[in-house]
Amino acid sequence: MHKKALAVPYIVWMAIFVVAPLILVVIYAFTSKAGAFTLENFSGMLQYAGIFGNSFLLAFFATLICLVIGYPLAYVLARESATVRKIAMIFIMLPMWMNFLLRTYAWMSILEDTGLFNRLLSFLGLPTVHLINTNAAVVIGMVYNFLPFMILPIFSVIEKIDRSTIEAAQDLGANGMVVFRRVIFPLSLPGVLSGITMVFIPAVSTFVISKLLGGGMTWLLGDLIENQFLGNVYNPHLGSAISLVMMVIVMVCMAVMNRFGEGEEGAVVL
Amino acid sequence: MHKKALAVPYIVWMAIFVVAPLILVVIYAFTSKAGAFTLENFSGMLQYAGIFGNSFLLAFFATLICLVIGYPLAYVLARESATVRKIAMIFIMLPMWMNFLLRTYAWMSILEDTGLFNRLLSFLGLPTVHLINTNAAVVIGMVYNFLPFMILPIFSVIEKIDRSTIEAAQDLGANGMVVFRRVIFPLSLPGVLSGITMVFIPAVSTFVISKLLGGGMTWLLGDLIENQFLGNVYNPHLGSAISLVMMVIVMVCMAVMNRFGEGEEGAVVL
Amino acid sequence: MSNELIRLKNCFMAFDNHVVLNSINLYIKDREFLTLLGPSGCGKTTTLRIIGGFQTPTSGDVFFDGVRINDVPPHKRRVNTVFQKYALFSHMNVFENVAFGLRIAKVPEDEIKKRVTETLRLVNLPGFEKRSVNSLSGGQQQRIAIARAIVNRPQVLLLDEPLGALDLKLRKDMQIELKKIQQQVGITFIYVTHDQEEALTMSDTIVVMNQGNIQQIGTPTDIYNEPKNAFVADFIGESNIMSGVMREDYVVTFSGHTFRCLDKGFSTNEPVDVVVRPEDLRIESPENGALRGIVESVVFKGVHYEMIVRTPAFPFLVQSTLYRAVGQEIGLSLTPDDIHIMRKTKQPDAQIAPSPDTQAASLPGSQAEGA
Amino acid sequence: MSNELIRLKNCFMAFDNHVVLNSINLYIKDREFLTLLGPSGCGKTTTLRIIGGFQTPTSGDVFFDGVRINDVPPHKRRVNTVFQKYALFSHMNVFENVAFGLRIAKVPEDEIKKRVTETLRLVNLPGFEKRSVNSLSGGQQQRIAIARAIVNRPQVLLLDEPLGALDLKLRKDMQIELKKIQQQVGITFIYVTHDQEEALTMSDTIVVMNQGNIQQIGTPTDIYNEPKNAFVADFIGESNIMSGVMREDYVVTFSGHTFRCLDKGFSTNEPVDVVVRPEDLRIESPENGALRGIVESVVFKGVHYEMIVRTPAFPFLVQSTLYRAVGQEIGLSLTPDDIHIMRKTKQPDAQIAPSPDTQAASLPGSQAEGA
Repeated sequence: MHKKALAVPYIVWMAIFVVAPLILVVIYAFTSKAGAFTLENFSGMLQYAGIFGNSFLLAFFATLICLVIGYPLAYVLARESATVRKIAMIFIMLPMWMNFLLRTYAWMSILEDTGLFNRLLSFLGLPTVHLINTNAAVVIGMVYNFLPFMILPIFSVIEKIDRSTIEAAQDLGANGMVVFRRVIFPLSLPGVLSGITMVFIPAVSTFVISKLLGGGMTWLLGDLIENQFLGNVYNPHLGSAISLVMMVIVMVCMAVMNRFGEGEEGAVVL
Repeated sequence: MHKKALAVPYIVWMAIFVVAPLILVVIYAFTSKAGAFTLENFSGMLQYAGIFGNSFLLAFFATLICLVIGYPLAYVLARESATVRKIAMIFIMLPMWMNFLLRTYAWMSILEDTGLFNRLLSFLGLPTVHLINTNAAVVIGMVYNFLPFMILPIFSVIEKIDRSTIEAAQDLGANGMVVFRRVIFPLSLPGVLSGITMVFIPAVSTFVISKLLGGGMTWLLGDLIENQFLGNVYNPHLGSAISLVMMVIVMVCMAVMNRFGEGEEGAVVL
Repeated sequence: MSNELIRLKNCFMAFDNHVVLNSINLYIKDREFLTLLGPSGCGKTTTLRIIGGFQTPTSGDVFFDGVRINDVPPHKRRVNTVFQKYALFSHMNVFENVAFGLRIAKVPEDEIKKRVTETLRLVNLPGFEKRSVNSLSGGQQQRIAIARAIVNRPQVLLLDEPLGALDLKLRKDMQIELKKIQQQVGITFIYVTHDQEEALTMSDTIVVMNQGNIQQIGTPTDIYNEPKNAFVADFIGESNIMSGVMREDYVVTFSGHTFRCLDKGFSTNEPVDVVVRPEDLRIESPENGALRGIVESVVFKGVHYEMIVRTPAFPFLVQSTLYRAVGQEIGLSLTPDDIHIMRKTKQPDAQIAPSPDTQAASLPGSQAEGA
Repeated sequence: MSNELIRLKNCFMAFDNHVVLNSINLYIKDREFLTLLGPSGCGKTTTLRIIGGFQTPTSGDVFFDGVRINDVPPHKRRVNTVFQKYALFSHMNVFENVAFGLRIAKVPEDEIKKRVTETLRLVNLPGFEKRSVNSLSGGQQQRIAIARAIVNRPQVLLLDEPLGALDLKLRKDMQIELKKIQQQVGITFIYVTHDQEEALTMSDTIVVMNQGNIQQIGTPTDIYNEPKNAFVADFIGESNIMSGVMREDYVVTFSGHTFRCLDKGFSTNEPVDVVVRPEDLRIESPENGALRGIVESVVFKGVHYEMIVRTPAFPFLVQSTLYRAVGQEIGLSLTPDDIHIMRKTKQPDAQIAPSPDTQAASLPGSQAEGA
């Protein structure tokens, strides 16, 4: 009992530590540089509609590709032996140990017009493609950087599905495809939802990737926000407002998706 | 059986996708701008010894503080009801939904000489402190940004400790302190180790935090690397070499720590 | 009263408006083997946890050696527990698990070594000191859990369905061994189980519980031969339980016949429950039996056959070493002391369980589809 | 042979050089209730999984209705399984769980509805359609698992220790109900258990297994009354198992005495195992008994008392409705047909289990410390 009494002020203190900066951001967003209350930071938001649209679209595609690549991988791995799983996990986590800038830069030199990828295409006798400084390159960068966040939650949910549940479905006449569609996939939905969340959120607000791989051609929200804090414009009030709006949109997206996920099986974004 | 046959090329392909950029980084580190093999990128490394030292020191302190704050919180939360746990988790994850730049910027304005923190101190009749643009501010920023990565793994390990194991220890005469020291803490070590890893690695290579909160006074490894890729110097070869050295040092640190963790209980870095 | 060790006085316990223990009163004597017996959810484990100090009763008192211990935390009670799922410390080897309590009590190292070795021998696992607890079989883990508790020489050992996870054969061996250990160390055992055979085999005293109430306290023979109500009779062994009417002292009518019995003190024509044990019904020729019926099913049980004999009023369960074929007409006889009369109690809501007689469902179809 | 449904021929199975099934041969008749009985790790579950198609034997063949089905995957076998831990689909309600197999077979919707409703009535859970499976009790989940399997009208139902997780009382009720369901739907049941009483109660045929070998196949009465070897005798019921010597046909010496028996065909002075069931030993006055001993312990078991009677050569387990006090000297008598003679087999390595006679450990000390 007295343990709880100790815990309460501690939790309150932590809440302040966590929430204070958030409140500050809200205050920033609703004040001018002079410190007076204003809605001006939001009223000018429409001019960034293109950047918002672009950011969400690219993040959406990156998330989708992560899901399409990551789900089968997670599924296959979860059924492997403990040794294979362990080795595969090391591989998947390996890039995370390397500086974010560095691994994105590596992709830059892979995707260049005379880079590794195009050289491979030429070698195979295929026509080369222009990728660097396009949205495609940005999406590839996002997929590479955020894929582990899609694989891990899906993997850990599928891994926990009781083997006998799958055997029961087979026993009742379900072939591989039906077992997957009617049992494994519905049971893995929580992992899919958390994977989508964990990829989509950082993808929406990344700025390094678009700078390096997009060549600054298409501005994304991350670039816009960075410019307000670190760049020449320096307007943290506008930066806060943009961030807030982005947060709200993301939260609405996630809420809608979770609602779908709880409904009929298979009604998820797939 | 035929499922495995399908899985193999898929896994191989994924491995290439994951590993190719890493190999590229290694190649970069060992080549000059002209593309010839060279060790020059490493030979000049000693001049950055101060930056290396500083980075690892700050990351170490940030990790230590995260552990000291995060462990009790994870411990207290894991023993709460499901509802409290859920709410607390939302709070802990909340800052992650907000742009990284934004939340770091918020700390900037909290720690300023005339910021929220000093105003609170004045209000309480205490002398104000100079924090902004010091190493202390950088550490605070790191703690704020990476604390969730410490709490989550510890929380999930403690949550899984069987209630009856703790009751068995009490039953055998252990009071709260002894139960913790002899049972809960040893059983939570895997979570502690993964928490330390997940905080230390990004802390070593962060660059935004030191820029905003450190005011560029002390350069950290992240800043140094960023400067090679995004800054005026633009020397990806040197950047790759620095990153590689950093990675190797981090891996050695983690390996040593894991070795300790597997040894005697309590022999961990604490 | 002289050797009373533990007393529960009006212990009441409720979670979320759900009554778990309904003001139970119970005392436990020093060095006895007492079993709390009942179906899941009857409150037996809660009672054990109150004695162990892991739960505090909502109201009521717990006394140990005459001292009220409601507020004494578990680590200060001279009671040790063997948990249902062993609850061994997976990060320690067998030796450290068993030595845990001794180390906390700051027993000298050589004394610890001596006592752990002795206790491992007592539970038949000598030489297991260095093993990892995760490498042990279920039965071995169980014995380490017992060793870890008794090495501290507690005054009372609490055991929460300790044999539930074991195979039948191993369970029977462990029953004998537990009883032997109790006699050797000479301490009080409080044992929780839902297995009436386990209770009969090991206990000095059985406490039958149902839905938070104590139904009966007594020796195994008391409980089996003189069950206080229909619940106890049913739970403690297979029984034929029928409604009957006490005509007068020593005369009861049930199943359409009137019998002499040994019970008195009921009002005239008082409705009662009548219990007849299946092994007390003797098979006769149809003419000689007090009851007459058709054998409906026969099951071989090893020692005896178990038959359902349908009489016009009631299907009797009969256990006999004699075999009678299905469809045969037989007579059943019983003596006055085979008839157990009980006052009607409000029948506790049974958990939804199959009742063979209400089963009238038809098949979901015949086997028509081809292979 | 005419109604043989399943045949295992020389089925051999090994994992990592560990032999799980040692070339077993077995056939199963249509509509019989066959039980695979044995201790954990004896290969009974592996045998079931081979029939279900979840494992393929390392060598040997499986035939179903005369057709070799080694390579037929589980979803194409006309066999359904009730899994040990139910394995219900937690993301579906009761109706969808039961309807799963029918939906896959593309049965029309109204037919599905009808059959699910009928089957839920058959397992005594009518009206449970909309319930979440997670809200059900263990016994209810068990019955949904059965419903989910039998609704598909398989030719064979495989049951893998389906009652292991239930309370004793519920288990006994479910035993009766399972047998009744089997008779109603009229299909083959292959049942795996380690509980010999369950096996005796329900089975038409029992297959006793140990360490990957079939020890004996027979009806419950065969297995109980004529166990083929000491393992079966010990596993299928409590037994006194002694070493003895066949002097000549119909004459055996054990426990220091020579007895008439009904067995012949052994060589002169061949060492044999002698099994005497505890209920076959009759208590006499010391002068009248063939054996004479001291009552060492008495346990009340409900229907009978269980005593250990120590004779000079052997401690006999005796079950009797007569009570004899500890320390009393009594005689034991037995008739020739109570003596079961078995050829010596290499005794399978027993799991480490307590042997009451080798227990010589002393106490870890007296209860000295203060409260």
